[in-house]
Amino acid sequence: MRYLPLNETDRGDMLARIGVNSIDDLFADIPENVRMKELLDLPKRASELEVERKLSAMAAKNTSAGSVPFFVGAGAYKHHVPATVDHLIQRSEFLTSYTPYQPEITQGTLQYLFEFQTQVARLTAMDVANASMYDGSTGTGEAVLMAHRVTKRNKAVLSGGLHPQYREVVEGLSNMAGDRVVSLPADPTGTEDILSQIDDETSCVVVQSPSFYGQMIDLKPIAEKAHQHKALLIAVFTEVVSLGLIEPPGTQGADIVVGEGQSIGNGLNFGGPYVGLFATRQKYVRQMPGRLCGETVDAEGKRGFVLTLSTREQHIRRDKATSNICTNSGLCCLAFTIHMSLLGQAGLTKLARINHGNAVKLKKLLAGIPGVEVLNSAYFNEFTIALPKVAEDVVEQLAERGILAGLPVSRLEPGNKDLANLLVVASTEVNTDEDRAAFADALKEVLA
Amino acid sequence: MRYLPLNETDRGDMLARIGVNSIDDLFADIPENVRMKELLDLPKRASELEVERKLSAMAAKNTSAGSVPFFVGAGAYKHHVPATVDHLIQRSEFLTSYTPYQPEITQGTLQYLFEFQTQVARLTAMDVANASMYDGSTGTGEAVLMAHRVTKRNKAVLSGGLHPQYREVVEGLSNMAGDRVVSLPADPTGTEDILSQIDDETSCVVVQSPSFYGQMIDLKPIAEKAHQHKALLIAVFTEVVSLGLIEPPGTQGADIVVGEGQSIGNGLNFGGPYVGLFATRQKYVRQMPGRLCGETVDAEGKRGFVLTLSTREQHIRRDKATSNICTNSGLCCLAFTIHMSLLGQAGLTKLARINHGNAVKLKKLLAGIPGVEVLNSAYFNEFTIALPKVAEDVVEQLAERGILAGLPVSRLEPGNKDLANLLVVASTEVNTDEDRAAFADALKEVLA
Amino acid sequence: MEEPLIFEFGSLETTGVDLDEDESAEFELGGFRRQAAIGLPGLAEPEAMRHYVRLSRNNYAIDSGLYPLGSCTMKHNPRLNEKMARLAGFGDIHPLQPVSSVPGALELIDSLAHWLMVSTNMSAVAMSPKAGAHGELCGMMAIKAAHTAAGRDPKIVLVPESAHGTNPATAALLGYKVVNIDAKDDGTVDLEALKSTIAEHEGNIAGIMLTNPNTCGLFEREVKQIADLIHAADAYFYCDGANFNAIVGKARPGDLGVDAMHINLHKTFSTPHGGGGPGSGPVVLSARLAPYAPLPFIRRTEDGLELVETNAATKDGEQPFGRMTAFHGQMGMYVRALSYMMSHGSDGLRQASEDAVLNANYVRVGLQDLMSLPFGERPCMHEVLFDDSFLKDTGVTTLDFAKAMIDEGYHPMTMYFPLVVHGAMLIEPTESESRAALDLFIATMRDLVMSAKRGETDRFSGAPYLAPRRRLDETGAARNPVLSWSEPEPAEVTPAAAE
Amino acid sequence: MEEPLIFEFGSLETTGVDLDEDESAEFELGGFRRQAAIGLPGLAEPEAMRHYVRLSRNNYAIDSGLYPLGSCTMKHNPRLNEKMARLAGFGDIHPLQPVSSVPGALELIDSLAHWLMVSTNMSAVAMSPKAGAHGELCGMMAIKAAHTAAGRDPKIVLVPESAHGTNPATAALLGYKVVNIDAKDDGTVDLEALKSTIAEHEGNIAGIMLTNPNTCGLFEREVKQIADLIHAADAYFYCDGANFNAIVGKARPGDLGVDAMHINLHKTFSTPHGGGGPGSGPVVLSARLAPYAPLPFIRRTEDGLELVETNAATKDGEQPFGRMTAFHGQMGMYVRALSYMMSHGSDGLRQASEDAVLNANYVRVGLQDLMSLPFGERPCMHEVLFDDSFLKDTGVTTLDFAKAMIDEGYHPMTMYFPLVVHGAMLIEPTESESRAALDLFIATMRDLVMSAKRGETDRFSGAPYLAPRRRLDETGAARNPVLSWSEPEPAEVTPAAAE
Repeated sequence: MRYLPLNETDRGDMLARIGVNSIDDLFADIPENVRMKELLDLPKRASELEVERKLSAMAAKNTSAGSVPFFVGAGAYKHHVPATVDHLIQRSEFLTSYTPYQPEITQGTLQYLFEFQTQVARLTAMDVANASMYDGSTGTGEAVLMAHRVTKRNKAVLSGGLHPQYREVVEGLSNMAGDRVVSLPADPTGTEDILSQIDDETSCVVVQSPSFYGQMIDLKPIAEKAHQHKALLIAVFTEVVSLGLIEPPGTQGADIVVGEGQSIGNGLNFGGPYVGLFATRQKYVRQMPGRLCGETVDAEGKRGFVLTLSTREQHIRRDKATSNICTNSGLCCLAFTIHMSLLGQAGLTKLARINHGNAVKLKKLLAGIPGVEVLNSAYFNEFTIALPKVAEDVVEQLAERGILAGLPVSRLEPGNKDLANLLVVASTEVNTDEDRAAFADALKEVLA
Repeated sequence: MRYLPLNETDRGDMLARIGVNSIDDLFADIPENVRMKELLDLPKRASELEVERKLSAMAAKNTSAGSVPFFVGAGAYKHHVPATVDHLIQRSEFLTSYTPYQPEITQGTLQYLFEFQTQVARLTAMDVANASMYDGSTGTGEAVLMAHRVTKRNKAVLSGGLHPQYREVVEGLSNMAGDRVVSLPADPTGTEDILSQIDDETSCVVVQSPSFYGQMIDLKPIAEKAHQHKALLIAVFTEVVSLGLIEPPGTQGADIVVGEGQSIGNGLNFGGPYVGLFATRQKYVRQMPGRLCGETVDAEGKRGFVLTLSTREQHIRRDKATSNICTNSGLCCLAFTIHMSLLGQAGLTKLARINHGNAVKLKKLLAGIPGVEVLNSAYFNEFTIALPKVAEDVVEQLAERGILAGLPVSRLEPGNKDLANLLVVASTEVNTDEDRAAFADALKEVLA
Repeated sequence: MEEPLIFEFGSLETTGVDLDEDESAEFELGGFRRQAAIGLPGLAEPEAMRHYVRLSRNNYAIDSGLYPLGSCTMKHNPRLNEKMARLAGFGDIHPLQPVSSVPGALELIDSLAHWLMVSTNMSAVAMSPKAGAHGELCGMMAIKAAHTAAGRDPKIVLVPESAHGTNPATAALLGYKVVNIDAKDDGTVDLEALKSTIAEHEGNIAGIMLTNPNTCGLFEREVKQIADLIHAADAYFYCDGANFNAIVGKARPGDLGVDAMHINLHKTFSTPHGGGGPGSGPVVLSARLAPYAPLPFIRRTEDGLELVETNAATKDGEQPFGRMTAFHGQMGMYVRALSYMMSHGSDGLRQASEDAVLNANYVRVGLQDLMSLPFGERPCMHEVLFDDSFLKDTGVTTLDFAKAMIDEGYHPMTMYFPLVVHGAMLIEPTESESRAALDLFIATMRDLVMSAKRGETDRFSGAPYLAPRRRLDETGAARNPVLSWSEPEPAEVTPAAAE
Repeated sequence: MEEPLIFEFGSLETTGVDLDEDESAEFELGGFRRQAAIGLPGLAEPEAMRHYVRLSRNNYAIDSGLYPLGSCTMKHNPRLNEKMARLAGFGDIHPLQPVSSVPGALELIDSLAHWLMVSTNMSAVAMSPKAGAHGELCGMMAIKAAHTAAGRDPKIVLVPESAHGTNPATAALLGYKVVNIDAKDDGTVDLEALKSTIAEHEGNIAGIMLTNPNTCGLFEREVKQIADLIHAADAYFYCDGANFNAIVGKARPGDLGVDAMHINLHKTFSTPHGGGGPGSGPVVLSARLAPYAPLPFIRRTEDGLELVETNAATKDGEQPFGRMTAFHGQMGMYVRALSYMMSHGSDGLRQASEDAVLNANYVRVGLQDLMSLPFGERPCMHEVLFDDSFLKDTGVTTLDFAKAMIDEGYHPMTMYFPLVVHGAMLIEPTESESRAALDLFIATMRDLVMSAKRGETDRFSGAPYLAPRRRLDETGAARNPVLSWSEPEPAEVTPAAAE
């Protein structure tokens, strides 16, 4: 087998050196009645050529985003990632290294984590960021738990603009942990009254902006009300590119900012692996979940980096840890950091402008189609339209015409008639005028 | 522009530091009347996204070998290359390094070249191999020039089984250099009388085995006759995988062995870059063209490698050099060396057996089609068939049916009626039973 | 040359990404446009390339040397898997594009699920957990959901002291009280102690979290009895699958009484560790827990595969406890793991486990006369645990010893874990190492031990000498955390210099 | 750790490639089956990965540092180009599959040809040469063919002493006698000397081979006059295009009277050097030479692009002199080069040349007070040439100085070339370097010069100290060449040991 360096001679010699007769002598601790004598009921080894053939055939059954006019967003976004990024993250020294517990020989990883933390803190206008969570949704769950620790309360208020699957993650965790969650109804237009839900039992308010539906939300009044009640504002985003153009949550009063970083450096990958961004105020740093990389010096006084404040973490603190997270999204952080280093603020701002500009163009085009209503006034690169038909059917018909047109809200929020005709549509720098025209033409056709 | 680190501020400051007013002051040596004031009449800079779109669209117009049943060989072969090979050759330290003129900091390149030379020498059963030529065809041209230097004669005899384009390369160079070439007529079956062409004026006989038509050639009598006349035998191959299964030229008496190494580690690439393999006897080493890597020691006595015998080369010897070659096929050597290291003789032998076995299966299938005649008795992984129709037309019709069926000999040897119906067909490990059946069925249809 | 931070040499004006902007575009941001600068420098592409290539060269990696981190399973990462994960049909599909446009994605996930279930003999698998610890959380949530469904609310989870920190952390996260269970002198669970602990907390035990093979590198011989005791107490057996790589094709957790076990695809099935992730931690479940598997899941029907994403789409007997994450989990890792499993096949997977165990025992016998085995000279599984008694009176600590390995070209083994032995050193060579590589490693380790015993303490206390950095001040880092870069204060100007 | 050769640790039984063999296959080899073993060891995939990763780490590379090799043009290699070259539609097409199945390939080659012709203002381009020297050969063969067609047979080619070694080697290969032409004190061709040489060999001159900008980093101001003199002598002007990168978008060879010029795609257009290739050397041709362009070529017609591969397919006015290579040349490099050119565009290409020249002059002024410029403080083009007079009486040679640069983290500059100045040091930073990188380089060079002048000879004579190897014995290597590995002789057994 191509991955196994030992040959039969090696194996025989090594068993002799160990002083046993057969390999099964080394497995003698496994009770005889459950020790397998036969192979698993699975295919035998396959050549690289064969594996490649089979998996390529499977992959070929899927319609890739890059092969069609593509407008699906809702938490994951099709962006163009420079070839340099993928080249660099495949460097053996990055790809096949472990978590940097031995800092003397992992300064490569540690330094990029320090760069990553700084980038995230600046993007969000917060003091400190950690070295990543699994993704935006699990990060949101962790943020709520952190708010409970900070406030010593256990009631979270979730905006109706929060991504429904993020909401489900928070609810699931809270239900299991015995915490309370108040989830507001779906709010496509950003007009819910969340302020009235905040009281002295509230540990945190969780608000997404731009919302799941694309609507920009004014966080300042919410932060103000929350702080009056000594509750925290957790600001969530799913499209990190938006931070290149819109006011960051940090300057709007957020206490914890959490979001999805996939758009920068990372592909769609059918939903994972992604990279959760997590930032907060300096004063809360010891309540943060996840890894932190800090600056220090070595025995010769040279600057170096280490994982730090690990007394918060499970491998030291065990059942008193701030989170059970261990492995996070190291390599996705690296992709993020490299792509962001290439962009810089000049590039990011421009990228964000292009994204927004493309969304504005698309909105105008779609708004001109009879029966289509755009629900959002202020938005970044996605918005919600109300269709005169069930959105899920329309999307299927568009898919048959070779256009992947967006997310029918009902896929995530089934059974709510008010939402059945809503479609969340995203537009990024990859969309061309031709893509938009094809979408509009096909939609007209389907609605006609 | 994303590849240029200087910004306008830098440029201004640097011009000031240099003490000139404008960039054009640095170009003042270019006469004013030819110095360009305007941009070239070419498109302006393009984003990575844009370039990727345009080139992908161009690429998509071509039918890739991996996407259809594929049987074209004739000097370039579709093999499966392990993913590890492409990963490793893209290591920055290999990809973006220069020719190893500074051995202290290029031992990586030098050591793999030493491994490459050893692999090639062992495959061909020769004493020494160089660090590569551009490809098999130019290597053959260089081999003939080397034979002229060794024998101090200038007449080369080329077998009719030599790849027609290799023949053209040798003829072109010889014509220009004032040397003589005797090229025998096309010889699909390996039955030409080449022995009678060898005389005391002959510097070398150039014989390909397996021949362009796939036929195995017995080199021993040719070597014997050549040596009687103090001429050299240059043995050529285009499919290096054959050396895993057949008697190597070295044990058959060849004096120079030259061939194409593309099959191992390198893709089809529409004909280039490839890697020319070149080996000879120890006694001729100082007449060899191209780079040589040799073992030595450093100032502390540690083993190391250097480019050596460079007094043969143009950068030292100038107009007395053995060749004008400078840049060769470094990275393609690396791909070859890695793939060959993975295979080892165990893997190479098996790969060769599979190639041959697939060719035998294909031959049987095609031989069973009415009107099809197989011309070769002994062959490795390709052979020639005579069709009842013009081969070029048949190939086009098969291409329309989604099968790339081989090379019509007339494409390279136009105007020869005897060859018009001949098709050279290759089969490698990538061909499946389904591929072969599809080919045979389609051919039956086309010939019906 | 020291490599600066991007903030120290990048420029706010520079960008390494060219973008085509339509300058006539309009804005509909509703007054939310960012006012202040972001403060992120950009790099031209050549600068970025060189910066990150140089950084990488300060890292140790499996691809550059033996990486004997016990419990972490640093094995070869085939590049075929990387290539497969990058096929557009896997890497460039959106988690929420129409299900009808991704049949191959469902097929891939279902295929991997099948391989996981067959190799563990379990009834279901929750695919979505994002890493091992997330899998633990998922498994324990399924257990909690099962208790709730049965109208029970037990408060205690049993965890042996040798467990990974994630085990107690996970239990605590769900509000459970963690009760320790003792080990025998041989490093495995003390069945009598377990019995009395269960008796003590009768009716209040939710489950046990046990790693098997355990973190001492030993297979729990009495695992079946443990499972029976737990089940008899109306509790569930959660198995930490971090060490599953030792027994693939040799034993199936489903045959051992396990109710839930996460599988670290980045350990057992070789998806790259990537400097700390991404991982992937699918959880296999017994028939009793299968109904509670979280959303989303794929249902096999006569008409093919159906993706179930919401409660509204569930059928009788499907009672998902909730959702672990947005979308479908770590698709990119699934592709890599399936590619790895298909490549090995049933025979190769078994062989890999055997070779891993063989290599660990080869290291054990190569070192056991000089180093100290806390549990005697019995065979180990895929990793071998030493304690620091062989360093007694040498003045060399486990940490010193580990750092000295760096100067010999090796990554240290896992240190001070598990907590059950003093100065633990846990070595896992994996099946990826050749015999020659092991011989060299053993010889180097023997040389280090002899050196320590000869009292050459400088070689250890100051180590590493040859790494990109000497030992780093971790205490200082934690006392005064500097977690992001800030513009240095302008240097104070002394009056003399100012003149 | 020292990395052994594959022959020293690989095994003849091992293979790192799994293959599915149908054991029932038959043989039709006609008695030519190989009898003896090949003697090639195999490596399991993890072994191969580690071996070549470790080897790579002994290499210097542009991606890891400034690489100031004059005349070699070590600039950034964008990875976009690597990605494009690997598209199946380019990387996985066969040179002899039906032309109808590769219209995109013809389009790509034709597009690149267009970019090359427009940027040089030349009439045709021979695409197939495989590298720069091969392009020289092609260009000189076209010149020879033109002479032959005109019934002439001149025997002499003029080459200045500053030329690359490939120039005289190429001329000699075609049977020409190489006659030197002198340079003036300012490093450029002496027009008067040229006139008298032409007069001396009247009627017998085939052409001149001139590098412009020349290898002293200077633009030949009188290039047009040189061209006129050569043309007046019924001869052709071959321009070595190795330094074309200095003037793209600033001057066009076609406007300078050039008849043929190769373009090193691996220099000017940034295809990676790859440790010594593959390169690619298309040759642009003037209208006078265009008819003799070798096979194959692409003909533009009203119906689209036609591939001409044989003499039989030529039309009137097409008189190809032959063929340089099998197939179509370096397609993989064409894709990379076109990707590079499209990325830059007409504005970016011009800017790149300007930045290359700016960077070289910035280095020049940063060092000219300490090092010695053989031709005075005039502006240079893309590279700056120093001689060793600044090292006089220091006991430090050019070689020593260069090797000391290695210890400072830099690749040495080109040394002892061109031959026209004593102890030449030719520095080409390229446009890929940032100002900060140049400042650091200049500071380091200044420090080295001061150190040499202070007489710190040990720092130089023993250098490099910090590289993977100290200075290597090249004389020994050449005296007794060991060009391939062989099994070491068994160590001699002394009688005592044998007992």
